[in-house]
Formats: sequence, C-alpha cells, structure tokens
Amino acid sequence: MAFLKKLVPPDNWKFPVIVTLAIFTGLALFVFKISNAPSYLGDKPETCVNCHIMAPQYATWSHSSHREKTNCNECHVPQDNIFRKYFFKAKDGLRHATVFTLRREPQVIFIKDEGRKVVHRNCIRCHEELLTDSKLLARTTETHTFRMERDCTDCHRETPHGRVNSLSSVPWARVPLPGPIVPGWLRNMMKNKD
Amino acid sequence: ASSIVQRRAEAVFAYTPEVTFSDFEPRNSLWGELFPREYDSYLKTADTTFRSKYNGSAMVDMLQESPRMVVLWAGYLFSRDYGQGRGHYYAIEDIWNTLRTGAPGAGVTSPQPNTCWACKSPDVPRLMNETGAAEFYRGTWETKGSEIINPIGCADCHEAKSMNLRISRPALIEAFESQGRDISKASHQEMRSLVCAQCHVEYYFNKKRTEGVDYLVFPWKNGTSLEEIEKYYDDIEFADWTHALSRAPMLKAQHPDYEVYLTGTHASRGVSCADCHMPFISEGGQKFTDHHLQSPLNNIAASCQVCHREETDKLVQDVYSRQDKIMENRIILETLLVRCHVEAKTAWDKGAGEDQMKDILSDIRKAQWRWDFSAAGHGNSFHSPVETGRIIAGGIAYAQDARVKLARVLAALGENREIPYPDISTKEKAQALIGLDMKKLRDEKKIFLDNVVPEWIRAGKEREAGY
Amino acid sequence: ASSIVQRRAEAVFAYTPEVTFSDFEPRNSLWGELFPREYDSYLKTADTTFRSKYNGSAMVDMLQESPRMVVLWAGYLFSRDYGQGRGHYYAIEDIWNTLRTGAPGAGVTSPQPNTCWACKSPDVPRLMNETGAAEFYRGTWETKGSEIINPIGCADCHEAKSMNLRISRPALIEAFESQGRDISKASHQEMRSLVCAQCHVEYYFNKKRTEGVDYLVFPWKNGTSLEEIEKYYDDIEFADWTHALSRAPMLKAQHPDYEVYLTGTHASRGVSCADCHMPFISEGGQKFTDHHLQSPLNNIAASCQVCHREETDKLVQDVYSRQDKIMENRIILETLLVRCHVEAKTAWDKGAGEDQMKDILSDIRKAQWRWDFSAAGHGNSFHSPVETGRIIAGGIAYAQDARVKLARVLAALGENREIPYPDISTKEKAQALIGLDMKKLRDEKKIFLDNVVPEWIRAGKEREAGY
Ligand code: HEC
Ligand code: HEC
Ligand code: HEC
Ligand code: HEC
Ligand code: HEC
Ligand code: HEC
Ligand code: HEC
Ligand code: HEC
Ligand code: HEC
Ligand code: HEC
Ligand code: HEC
Ligand code: HEC
Ligand code: HEC
Ligand code: HEC
Ligand SMILES: [Ca+2]
Ligand SMILES: [Ca+2]
Repeated sequence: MAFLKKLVPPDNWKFPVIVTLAIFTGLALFVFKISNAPSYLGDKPETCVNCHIMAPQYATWSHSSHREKTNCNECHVPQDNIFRKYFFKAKDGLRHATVFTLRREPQVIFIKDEGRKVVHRNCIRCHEELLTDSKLLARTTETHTFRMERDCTDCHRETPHGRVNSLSSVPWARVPLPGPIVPGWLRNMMKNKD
Repeated sequence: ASSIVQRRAEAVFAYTPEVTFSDFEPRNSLWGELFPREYDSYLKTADTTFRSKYNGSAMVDMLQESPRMVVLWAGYLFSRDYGQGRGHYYAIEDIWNTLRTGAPGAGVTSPQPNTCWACKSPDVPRLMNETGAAEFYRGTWETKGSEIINPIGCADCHEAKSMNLRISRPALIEAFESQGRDISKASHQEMRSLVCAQCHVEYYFNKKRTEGVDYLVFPWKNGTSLEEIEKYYDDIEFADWTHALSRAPMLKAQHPDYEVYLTGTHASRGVSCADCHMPFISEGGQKFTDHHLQSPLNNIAASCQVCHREETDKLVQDVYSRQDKIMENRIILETLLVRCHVEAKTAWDKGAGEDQMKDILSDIRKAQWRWDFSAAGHGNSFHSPVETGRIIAGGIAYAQDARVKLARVLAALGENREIPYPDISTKEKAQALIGLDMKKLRDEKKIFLDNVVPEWIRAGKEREAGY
Repeated sequence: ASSIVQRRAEAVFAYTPEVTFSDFEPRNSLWGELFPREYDSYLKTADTTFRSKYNGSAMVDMLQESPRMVVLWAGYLFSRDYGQGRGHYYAIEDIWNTLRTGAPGAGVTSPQPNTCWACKSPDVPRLMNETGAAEFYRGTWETKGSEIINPIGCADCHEAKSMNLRISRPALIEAFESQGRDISKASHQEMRSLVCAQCHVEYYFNKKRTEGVDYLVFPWKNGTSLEEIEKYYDDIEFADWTHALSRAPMLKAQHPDYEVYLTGTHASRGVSCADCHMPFISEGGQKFTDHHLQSPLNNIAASCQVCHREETDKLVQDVYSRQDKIMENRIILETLLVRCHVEAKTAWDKGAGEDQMKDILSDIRKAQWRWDFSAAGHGNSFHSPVETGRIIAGGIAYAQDARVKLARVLAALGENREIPYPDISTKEKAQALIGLDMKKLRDEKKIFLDNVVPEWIRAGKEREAGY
C-alpha cells in the first residue's frame, strides 16, 4: 500500500499526468490498431502481408502445395510449446516492424539462422511419419532417415517460396487486398433490374 | 506511427498499376501494355498445336469423332455442328463460324438470341453496364454483331484499378442468390474458380422472366448435382427441344465443368481451376500467373507437379486411365441412345399411342440428360471420375429401361425383331439420316462469313477508335 | 546421421527373436509369448463392436441386408447363408457355422471339399508341408475337421526364425508362375500386400488338374482385371453352377480384394494393404505393427492420417461418399439381375428353346459376374471406386441387353406384359421363393455344431499336446 501511494503524483500534478497518460494510451491503441497489431496474435497469413514486403512470400506460398494446410506461422514460429511460440512471435514481429518502419528493409530478404532452424523443425513436425518410418515411405524414396540432419531446404529449395523472392519478382501478385467481388456497376445494375 | 500509416498506404499502392482505362475496356492489348507477361501468355491461347488423348487445343470436330451425337441431337442445332472448345482467343471466331448461329444477313435473322454472346467477350460487361442484362439478351444474335468483337479477355475476370478478380456476369450472381448464398462473401481461393464458373457451367434460356427475352439462367436453385438440376427442369416442365426421331422432350446439357468439378477430390481439397489451368510460372526471375489457359497436360510441371511428386508420364497416365474407363461406358450409353431414338421412331411409325410412349420418352429424356451431363464437360472424366461414372451408369439403366418397354410396345404393334442399328459410320451419313441439308447450310454460312462479319469488324473498330 | 545408422542396426538386432518353434507352429499363443504386442493386438480381431456405414467387424448377414442376393444365387450354396467377413479370429468358427459347409456327420459328407480350409488357418501350411497341396485339397471338408482348429495366425504370414513376411500358400505362387512372374522377386513393400493376396483374391476349384481333387487356382493367367479373368473362365468353358431359375451358366466371384485394389489410386502410389489395415502404432514408447486387422475407419489417425492431413470426419466422408455413389448403381444392377432371372424362368416356362435363350444366358452370366466382382470385395468401392463404377456400368448394360432380348422372346411366346417383380422383401421370403427348406438346414447344422465340432476340437487339442 505504501508502495502504491508513492506512485500517486502530488495533487497539483494530477491533471497533467492524467492527460499525458490518456494521450499515451490513446496513441498506443492507435498504433496497435493501424498497424493491425491485433491480427499478429492470430495465425492468418493475411497478417504478414500487411507489409507489402512480404508479398512475394505470400504469393509463392499461396500457389504452393502447402497453401491448404499451412499458414506462415506453421513454419516460421516454433510450434513445440506455447511460450516459445509467443515469445518468438513478439521478438520477431518487433524486429520486422522496426526494420520496416525505419525503411531499412533490404531488396532481397534472407532468412536468419535462427529462423531457418525453426522452419526445419517445423518441416519435420509435419512430415515426421514420412521421414522416420521406412515402412510408410510409400510415396518417397527410402533414404530420408539419413537426411534428417541436413536442412530440408537444402534439397527442397522451391518449397514453398521458390528461389528468387526479391521485391520485384512478383510485381502484380494479388496479395489479399480488400476489394469488391461484385463491382459497383453490376451491383447497381442488378438492384435496378426488372 | 505516421511512418506506419504512410507505409501502409504504400502497401496498397506500390503494386497498384497506373491504369488509364476503365473496367469496361474490352481491348485486351491495352491491358497488355501494363501487364505484358500475362498478356503474352494469354496470346498463346491462339496456339492450336497441342492434342492430348481426348482433349487439347486443336480443333476437334466432335460430330466426326462420334457421329452418334448427330442422331442424339436430331431436331436441334447441335446436330449441324459441334466442336470441342479451344483457346479463349477463338471465342468470337468460333461463334461466328459455327453453323449453330446460322447465316443472318439481308432480311434473315439468326436462330439464336443475343444471349449467345454472354460468355464470349469482355464487350459483354461493357454493354450490360449500358443497357442492363435483360436488354442485352434481347433480340436475335446478329443484332449485336458489331458490338461484340473482342474475344474473352481481361475485363471478363479483372477489375481494372486493382487487378483483383471480380465477377462480371449477372447470371452467376443470380445463381448464388437463387440458392440463398451471397457471392460477395467468396474467398480469394474460391474466386480462382468462380471466375471460370461465370461461363463453364450448365445454363438455359428462361423465356418467362422478362417478356420477349431469352434470359440466361444457371439452374442451380435446388443445387448443382445432376439430380438437383434435373428436378429443377422437371418442375418447370422445361425442354430444350423435342427430339426429331423419338419425339422425347429433351434437355441439352452444356459444359457443366464447374458443377462436376465441385464433386471431385480436388475441389474437396481446395484446389481451384486456376491451380491447374493457370499455374504460377517463372520467367526471367519473375513469377506470374500463366494466362495460357489450356489442358494442364501440356504443362504438367507447373500444374500437377506443384502438388504431386510423380513422374510426368505417370500423371498423364493417371488422367488417361480415368478418361479411358469413363469413355468406355459413355460410348455404350451413346450407342444405346441411338437405338432408343431409332426404336421409338419405329414405334411411332407403326402407330404407337401417346399413352404407350409417355414413360418411354421420359426414360429417354433422363438417359440422354445423363449422357450429356457427363460428355459436355470435356474435363469431367478427370475432374470427378467417380461422379461421372455414377452418372453414366444411371444413364445406361434408363436407356435400357426405355428399350425394354419399347420392345414390348413394338411387339404389340407386330414388330418383334431387333430394329437394325443405322449406318452412321461418318458424320455425313448421320446427318443425311436425320435429313440435314449440310451443303445448303455451309454455303449460306460462307456468304455470311464473307460479307457480314467483315462489316461487323469494321464497324466495331470504328466504334473503338472513338474511345 | 551415423547415430541413425547405428540405431537401425540395433533395431535389426533387437528384432531377432529366440524362436523355439518351427514355421509350422499353428498355435498363435506360442508366437504371442515372444511378441506380446503383436499378439495382443491380433486378439482384438475378436472384437465385433465396430460398425461403419457399410462394413465393420460386426456380424453382417448379407442375405438379410439384400435378399436380392438369394435370388441371384438360386441353386448355389451361397443362397443359404452369406455373411460379411469379420475378424481373422473368427475364421474357423465361421466356416463351421456357415450353412454352406452343410452338416456332415454319421454317413453324411459336406458339400464342400477340403480346399475350403485353405484360407482359414495356419494349420494349412503345416499339413501341406506333410502331404503336398493336392493331397491337402483332396476329399470332403469334414475329413480334415480335427486337423484344422486354429484361426488365421502368425504362421500364415511369417517365417518363424526371422519373422520376415513369407508366402505360405502355393496358390499365389502358382498364380504368379502362370503369368510368368516370380513372386520371390517381390519387394518388401509389395509383400505387405502379397501376404493378403494369399486369401483376399478371386479363386476357383480346378477339377482337371489332379484327378479327383478340387485344386485351388487363382485365375490370373491372362491378367487380374475383370475382363481378363472372365476370358480365362470363358476359354475353359467354366461355370461355378447353373442358375436354378434362369439356367444360365454362372460364375461366382469371391472377394477379389487384391485384384481390384491393384487398379486403384493407392496401389498406383505404392500404398499397401498393411499401410491401412495394419498401421504402425505406438504404445508405451514402442512402435509396432497393429495386428488388429479391421476397417481403417476404426483407426483413421494411425492409418489415413499418416499420409493425409485432413480431419477425421472429412476422411470418413471421403470413404462414405465413394461407397454411396457405387452402392446406388450396384443396387440398380442387383434389381435388374433379379428381373433377368425371373424373366428368363418365365420364358423357359412358356416353352422357349435353347437357341432362343443362348445369347440371353450369356448376357446374364456376364452381367452377374460384373455385379459379383464389384460386390464381393467389401472394400472395392473405396479401394478403386472408378474401376468399380466402370464394372457396374458394364453390368447394367449387359443385364438390360438380356432383358431387351427377353422381352422379344417373351412376346413371341405370347407374354407381352411386364413380369412382376417378386416379393423378396426379406431373406426368408426370398429363400422360400427359390424353394429352400431353411428350417431343415438349420436343424441339421445345429446337430453338427453340437456333436461333431466339439469332437474335432478335442481331437485337435490332443494332437497339439503331443508337439
Ligand atoms: C511490419 C511489417 C512486417 C510484417 C507484418 C511481417 N514482416 Fe516479416 N519482415 C519484415 C521486414 C522489413 C523483414 C526484413 C528484416 C531483415 O532482413 O532483417 C522481414 C523478414 C522476415 C523473415 C526473414 C528474416 C528472419 O527473421 O529470419 C521472415 C521469415 C519473415 N519476415 C516472416 C514473417 C511472418 C511469418 C510474418 C507474419 C506473422 C511477417 N514476417 C510479418 C516486415 C514484416
Ligand atoms: C511450408 C513452410 C512455409 C510456409 C507455410 C511459409 N514459409 Fe516462409 N519460408 C520457408 C522456407 C523453407 C524459407 C527459406 C528458408 C531458407 O532459405 O533456408 C522461407 C523463407 C521466408 C522468408 C525469407 C525470404 C525468402 O524468401 O527466403 C520470408 C520473408 C518468409 N518466408 C515469409 C513467409 C510468409 C509471409 C509466409 C505466409 C504467407 C510464409 N513465409 C509461409 C517456409 C515456409
Ligand atoms: C503444417 C504442416 C506442414 C509443414 C510445417 C510443412 N509441410 Fe510439407 N506438406 C504438408 C502437407 C499437408 C503437404 C501436402 C501433402 C499431400 O498432398 O498429402 C505437404 C507437401 C510437401 C511436399 C510435397 C509437395 C511439394 O510441394 O513438393 C514436400 C516436398 C514438402 N511438403 C516438404 C516440406 C518442407 C521442406 C517443409 C519445411 C520447409 C514442410 N514441408 C513443412 C504439410 C506441412
Ligand atoms: C538430400 C536431399 C533431401 C533432403 C535433405 C530432404 N529431402 Fe525430402 N525428398 C528428397 C527427394 C529426392 C524426394 C523424392 C521425391 C521428389 O521430390 O521427387 C523427397 C521427397 C520428400 C517428400 C515427399 C513428397 C511427395 O509428396 O512425395 C516430403 C514431404 C519431403 N521430402 C520432406 C522433407 C523434409 C521435411 C526434409 C527435412 C527433414 C527433407 N525432405 C529432406 C530429397 C531430400
Ligand atoms: C454460360 C456461358 C455460355 C453461354 C450462354 C454460351 N456459351 Fe458457348 N461456350 C461456353 C463455354 C464454357 C465453351 C467451351 C466449352 C468446351 O469446353 O468445349 C463454349 C464453347 C462454344 C463454342 C465452341 C465449341 C463448339 O461448340 O463448337 C461455340 C461455337 C459456342 N460456344 C457457341 C455458343 C452459342 C451459339 C451459344 C448460344 C446458344 C452459346 N455459345 C452460349 C460458354 C457459353
Ligand atoms: C467469359 C466466358 C469464359 C470465362 C470467364 C472462362 N472461360 Fe474458358 N472458355 C470459354 C469459351 C467460350 C471457350 C471455348 C472457346 C472456343 O472454343 O472458341 C473456353 C475454353 C476453355 C478451355 C479449352 C482450351 C483448349 O485449349 O481447348 C479451357 C481449358 C478453359 N476454357 C478453362 C477456363 C478456366 C480455367 C477459366 C477460369 C480461370 C475460364 N476458362 C474462364 C469461356 C470462358
Ligand atoms: C479467365 C479469367 C481471366 C482472364 C480472361 C484474365 N485473367 Fe488475369 N488472372 C486470372 C486469375 C485466376 C489470376 C490469379 C489471381 C490470383 O491467384 O490471385 C490472374 C492474375 C492476373 C494478374 C496478377 C499477377 C499474376 O500474374 O498473378 C494480372 C496482372 C493479370 N491477371 C492480368 C491479366 C490481363 C492483362 C489479362 C488479359 C490479357 C487477364 N489477366 C485475363 C484470371 C484471368
Ligand atoms: C494445388 C494442388 C494440386 C494440384 C495442382 C493437382 N493436384 Fe492432384 N491432388 C491434390 C490433392 C490434395 C489430392 C487428394 C489426395 C490427398 O488428399 O492426398 C489430389 C488427388 C489426385 C489424384 C487421386 C484422385 C483421383 O481422382 O483418383 C490424382 C490421380 C491426381 N491428384 C492427379 C493430378 C493431376 C494429373 C494434376 C494436374 C493436371 C493434379 N493432380 C493437380 C492436389 C493437387
Ligand atoms: C486438379 C487439376 C484440375 C482442376 C482443379 C481443374 N481441371 Fe480442368 N482439366 C484438368 C485436366 C487434367 C484436364 C484434361 C485435359 C486433357 O485431357 O488434355 C482438364 C480438362 C478441362 C477442360 C477441357 C480442356 C480442353 O483441352 O478442351 C476444360 C474446359 C476444363 N478442364 C475447365 C476446368 C474448369 C472450369 C475448372 C474449375 C471449375 C477445372 N477445369 C478444374 C485438370 C484440372
Ligand atoms: C483363396 C482363399 C479362400 C478360399 C479358398 C476360401 N475362402 Fe472363405 N474367405 C476368404 C476370405 C478372404 C474371406 C473374407 C471375405 C470378406 O471380406 O468378407 C472369407 C470368408 C469366409 C467366410 C465368412 C463370411 C461368409 O461368407 O459368411 C466363410 C464362412 C467362408 N469364407 C467359408 C469358405 C468356404 C465354405 C470355402 C470353400 C468353398 C472357402 N471359404 C474358401 C478366403 C477364402
Ligand atoms: C490365410 C488367409 C488370410 C490371409 C493371409 C489374410 N486374410 Fe484377411 N480374412 C480372411 C478371412 C477368411 C476373413 C474372414 C474371417 C471371418 O469372417 O470369419 C478375413 C477377414 C478380413 C477383414 C475383415 C475384418 C472385419 O473386421 O470385418 C479384413 C479387413 C482383412 N481380412 C484384411 C486382411 C489383410 C489386410 C491381410 C494382409 C495383411 C489379410 N487380411 C490376410 C483370410 C485371410
Ligand atoms: C495377415 C498377415 C499377418 C498375420 C496373420 C500376422 N502378421 Fe505379423 N506382420 C504382418 C505384417 C504385414 C507386418 C509388417 C511387416 C513389415 O512392415 O515389415 C507384420 C509384422 C510383425 C512383426 C514385426 C514387428 C512389427 O510389429 O512390425 C512381428 C514381431 C509380428 N508381425 C508378429 C506376429 C505375430 C506374433 C502374429 C500372430 C499373432 C502375427 N504377426 C500374425 C502380417 C501378419
Ligand atoms: C501410405 C500413404 C497413404 C495412406 C495410409 C492412405 N493414403 Fe490416401 N492417398 C495416398 C496417395 C499417395 C494418394 C494419391 C494422391 C496423390 O498422389 O497425392 C491418395 C489418394 C487418396 C484419395 C483420393 C483418391 C480417390 O480415390 O479419389 C482419397 C479420398 C484418400 N487417399 C483417402 C484415404 C483414406 C480414407 C485413407 C485411410 C483409410 C487413406 N487415404 C490412406 C496415400 C495414402
Ligand atoms: C488406402 C487405404 C487402404 C488400402 C491400401 C487397402 N484398404 Fe482395404 N479398406 C480400406 C477402407 C477405407 C475400407 C472400408 C472400410 C469400411 O467401410 O468400414 C476397406 C475395406 C476392406 C475390407 C472389408 C472390411 C470389413 O470391415 O469387412 C477388406 C477385407 C479389405 N479392405 C482388405 C484389403 C486388402 C486385402 C487390401 C490390399 C490388397 C486392402 N484392403 C487395401 C482402406 C484400404
Ligand atoms: Ca479443347
Ligand atoms: Ca466386416
């Protein structure tokens, strides 16, 4: 109680402090909202393309065999335990946001070592059955057991993003932007019909 | 924060092209100036060299492939001429050429309405925007000849400003509404099939909706399965035509590609039309959507192999083996249907009564509807082989039901032998059998193509020059 | 990587059991002492609680499910009694119980030969090793009653020393030889299906091979497709029986599970029977092969989901939707076959001549062969839905061909109305229709089960005690 009391400002300071706090809270909420931060808590790939810079990865992923069963976080965030998951997300997200905001992003992005390890572990997480049980290798050659210790992407270099993903590699890719499916003229026309 | 706000705005605009034209720009080359890769690949739909076992981009005269179809469509325009669809590039050329649109000219009108243009050109949304859908459909086909001159293109599937996919045809929106669904809720991935479903679907012309208009309707109210669509037609006692030999009230199925696709494994796994027919490809370090819409068998690497780690030959074999298995019974059904029509005609000739024939004609209608639904979608046997097989088996059962009953009726009329199978070994023989004067039709068409079409093109270009 | 190699070597070593018995040890419990996990899971095949939409481990009286089958098999033992296979645990019990083996006893022999035991027990390789195959098959079924008392088990599929998979039945080896193939070249993965193909295959009894012996033969000489096997039978003018109503020379198809599986997607991708029916499972940190052979729908997680990342419900739905589509037309075909037999009987009754009926009987044979081939393999509609659909469609065409011809023959004999469909709404009614005295058959069976079987068991155990 005594400790809390110390935090209460002297009476003559109370008003400016409240105003200042309010402003900062508001600002924080504003930033949270316009940067679409709430969505960072989820797993939607749409989140990642809030930054146009992620468009090449989004476009390549969304045309890959992994589209239906994975989202970005399935590969790029540790999935083995919930704390590691959110810790990694927060750390990574903050760095991306900082770099992006400061306009320090490179023309060609490369994955960091730490991220690469995360991805590798996630490949194995999903494909483990196929990789570890030689009896079940019905769809593959038999040798995966001996490959586990290399990066999957050493061989599967096109999975899922392909090789070259510079900013200009997918100039017009349709990353999910809001847009009416039925254009205005047609909506009007149909309203006015008969 | 301000920098985030700013950068977000950029996110929307950085990839937004400097479009100088509207959604209604029908000339593909103009869009092509901004999107050269997509346009160049689109132009490849003009290539007609690829042929697979059953499909491909070459001109395939289906009536020559199977003269049985001539008999199946006796009394209907399809018995004159029916080709397998080829590249989008030819949409306008082919509708000019087909004998089904007749030879309009001085004082002569086409047997078809303007509705036929609906799925052939980006001039369609342009015109519909001006007049509304019903007015667009009104009138015979030749009356819009000079208005519609560009083959299927960008404006059919894209919004100009954002290049987002969009629905440009009211028929599909109305079909969703008839099911109580809202198409504007479709996901991005669904849109990659729905743009195709604007055209690659079963349709009919509703004459009751707007006075004097053949209104384009997709009969999906009860659902999109064979039986649900059949029920729709039965309920409104609809028939496309009365068969010239059997006098059965027939239904014509037109390319129910989307409907059948929906029942297949790939649709159930979220694979879209564009995934196979418009794969993402890479050229000079750039990735884009291949707008060379064609048989995926001409590009297994970019389509199938994205998902299937199988040898090319093996994947082709997968497709062929399914098509072979379906084709085997489809041909049996076709042959039985020829017999149905011929036997029914014999019964009428021998003096059968309406009441004796009623059930039989209903069986024939059902049987041929099943045949057509499976045959008219050229990808069906791969898109959904189990469903297509189911449909054909049902058709065989109905066709034979009809024939068992016909055998009894014929016997009662004193005819108790097998009715000989007609000699329809070529398209020409088959067309002669049903009494078509093909020479006349072709001569008239030639005059139309030589005289009328050039005038349409001239007038159209003149109009466009003023845009 | 080196550590993995090492672990694998260890694994091989750990597997080498201290086996104290021979390959011919028929008692599963003895093997079970060394391999408790496999044995315990094997024992679960005794569980009869799981039922799926069409299959499962419960007792399913197929004649009650579809009394049409009674008519289809008129004149053949299957019309008395036919159950859907259940767990391997019941192989012996069920062959005792079935009315098809009759009620042998004092002076009365079984209508079946010893060949019937061939796929029911690990006592079979033991006996064959002593006498050779032909001698094993010789004689009527009851003569080996006390020799064969253990249900399907370890020795049917395993070599004792290494626990490697092995082929224990000459019929499969001979079938490969008849095709000019060498089964000993089979890969490990193939063996995971071939052990099943020792039993889950179409077969017949060749009476010409060894004098007085019903020799077990898989009719694969021309290949394993429906048509190839049909040609085999046609070439040797084989018939399993003459139909009691239609007098057609019939073929009976028995569980062509392996043959139909071979035509499916999974086989073409190298997926084996064991992958789905004997998945690798984990218990207390140990991985082993689940020997609870059963419908995979009772264990989607260990079977399908190893390869498919789909929800359980979705995968079950995949199976059901294929089965539904196939079943729809299979029932149509069944119904048409009932009509065929009844109409043919009417024709005979009205005085039809052999020459008039010849073609018709051949159509009926073909049609029912197609029906049986698709129906007798309980997994067919999933193992290979496209092929199964193809077969059924062909069957419908033949059945209706027969009926069209029958209509003409009947009309010529003065019968020009529809022959009424018999009342076969229950198995009892159907069996009465074809003139079976079921009460008598059941009473006799009861005496056999009460008196003869206990004696077989006693004698068998006594024999085994001396091993
Ligand atoms: C605020 C903008 C922004 C958002 C939102 C964003 N990123 Fe990034 N991302 C960047 C920038 C900028 C870089 C380049 C950083 C660098 O190279 O240091 C980057 C780099 C990466 C990298 C490679 C570098 C590394 O860390 O290994 C990965 C992987 C990545 N992002 C994944 C994602 C995923 C997954 C999401 C969605 C959960 C996402 N990004 C959302 C801006 C963003
Ligand atoms: C199936 C797994 C998987 C999914 C899903 C996935 N990625 Fe990746 N991602 C990878 C791999 C593998 C790499 C490359 C690692 C390497 O170079 O070793 C990568 C690299 C990246 C990079 C680094 C730049 C580059 O192109 O190499 C970015 C940025 C990135 N991903 C963003 C995303 C975004 C955004 C999404 C969702 C739209 C996504 N990823 C979905 C596996 C995945
Ligand atoms: C969340 C689960 C998940 C993760 C994580 C994942 N995959 Fe996959 N992967 C799948 C599924 C599902 C498929 C499709 C399999 C099918 O068709 O049955 C697939 C298919 C594949 C294929 C075959 C098709 C192709 O695209 O070539 C390869 C190779 C593959 N994955 C490699 C990888 C690699 C490498 C990684 C890591 C970078 C990875 N996967 C991460 C689920 C996953
Ligand atoms: C030394 C090269 C190499 C490495 C390392 C490697 N793979 Fe593969 N992988 C292959 C080859 C070769 C195939 C055979 C199929 C093909 O892609 O043609 C294959 C096939 C697969 C498939 C099956 C594709 C299908 O649908 O048939 C999956 C999934 C897969 N790998 C995942 C992985 C994962 C996860 C890792 C990392 C643990 C990995 N691979 C490491 C070479 C490699
Ligand atoms: C709902 C959309 C739609 C309507 C309405 C429509 N078509 Fe088509 N048309 C198509 C599609 C899709 C194809 C390609 C079919 C294929 O795969 O073979 C096609 C193909 C064609 C072809 C080329 C192949 C052939 O049949 O020779 C011609 C010509 C044609 N249509 C004429 C017409 C005529 C005439 C009408 C009016 C009676 C018409 N179309 C109405 C969608 C439509
Ligand atoms: C505006 C109507 C329309 C739309 C939208 C449309 N099509 Fe078509 N399509 C046609 C017509 C008409 C033809 C036949 C053209 C001809 O033969 O002259 C055709 C032909 C085809 C062919 C045959 C090509 C060949 O080489 O034989 C394919 C494949 C095809 N379309 C796929 C698609 C796919 C996939 C989509 C969506 C991504 C689509 N179409 C959208 C009307 C359309
Ligand atoms: C039959 C429908 C159809 C027609 C016609 C069509 N497109 Fe597309 N287009 C698509 C589809 C589907 C995509 C893929 C969208 C996605 O995956 O998000 C696409 C994507 C694009 C993109 C985005 C970048 C890319 O390559 O993925 C551009 C740009 C584009 N189209 C330009 C054009 C131009 C220019 C034309 C006319 C020459 C045209 N399109 C005609 C269906 C069509
Ligand atoms: C975007 C991914 C994708 C593409 C592209 C794709 N497939 Fe598939 N395919 C699948 C999936 C998912 C399944 C379902 C099986 C599964 O769940 O593993 C499947 C199933 C199949 C099957 C078995 C189903 C059946 O009908 O028996 C065949 C055969 C097949 N595909 C062939 C092809 C061929 C040929 C192409 C190219 C023309 C192709 N696929 C393109 C994803 C794809
Ligand atoms: C999984 C891959 C796949 C998907 C998804 C798919 N198709 Fe196909 N399609 C094929 C294959 C393979 C063929 C057979 C090509 C051949 O025989 O040459 C085919 C054939 C066709 C044809 C006839 C092509 C010709 O050469 O004339 C048309 C039209 C078509 N598809 C349209 C569609 C439409 C519309 C959709 C979506 C509603 C669709 N397809 C979805 C793979 C696919
Ligand atoms: C080639 C191996 C083989 C031969 C020979 C064989 N069976 Fe079977 N039997 C099987 C298989 C496999 C099943 C399981 C069928 C299923 O999936 O329902 C079975 C099931 C059974 C069943 C239980 C289901 C039912 O039909 O009621 C009985 C009883 C039976 N057989 C009796 C016999 C008789 C009697 C004979 C001799 C005429 C015989 N078997 C010959 C392999 C064989
Ligand atoms: C020695 C002969 C024999 C062998 C070997 C054999 N089976 Fe069977 N199987 C049978 C018989 C007989 C039955 C029916 C038993 C009964 O109903 O009494 C049966 C029944 C079954 C059933 C039905 C179980 C149920 O719950 O309804 C399945 C599934 C099955 N077998 C799969 C397999 C598979 C997979 C293999 C190989 C790994 C195999 N069988 C090997 C003879 C055999
Ligand atoms: C219907 C055939 C069949 C019967 C009967 C059978 N097995 Fe197996 N068994 C298999 C198959 C298939 C495998 C898997 C082999 C492989 O993948 O290499 C297997 C594997 C095994 C293995 C190797 C370890 C493992 O779990 O994969 C042992 C030990 C084993 N069986 C013991 C037994 C015993 C004990 C019995 C009798 C109670 C028995 N088996 C009956 C088919 C059978
Ligand atoms: C050992 C791997 C494996 C197992 C186990 C497996 N599948 Fe498959 N399945 C495949 C492959 C491979 C394909 C072919 C598609 C492809 O190439 O991607 C396939 C195709 C399919 C298809 C599409 C083919 C068709 O007939 O339309 C379905 C549905 C399917 N599987 C369901 C199942 C179900 C249900 C189970 C369990 C009872 C199962 N699978 C078990 C590997 C497997
Ligand atoms: C890809 C998975 C898969 C493969 C491979 C497979 N099966 Fe099946 N099998 C199934 C499914 C699913 C069913 C249907 C089960 C149901 O309806 O409950 C089934 C049903 C059966 C049944 C009837 C089971 C019952 O409950 O009575 C038998 C017997 C059978 N299979 C034997 C075999 C044999 C023998 C092989 C190899 C020649 C084989 N199966 C290969 C998945 C498979
Ligand atoms: Ca074509
Ligand atoms: Ca069962």
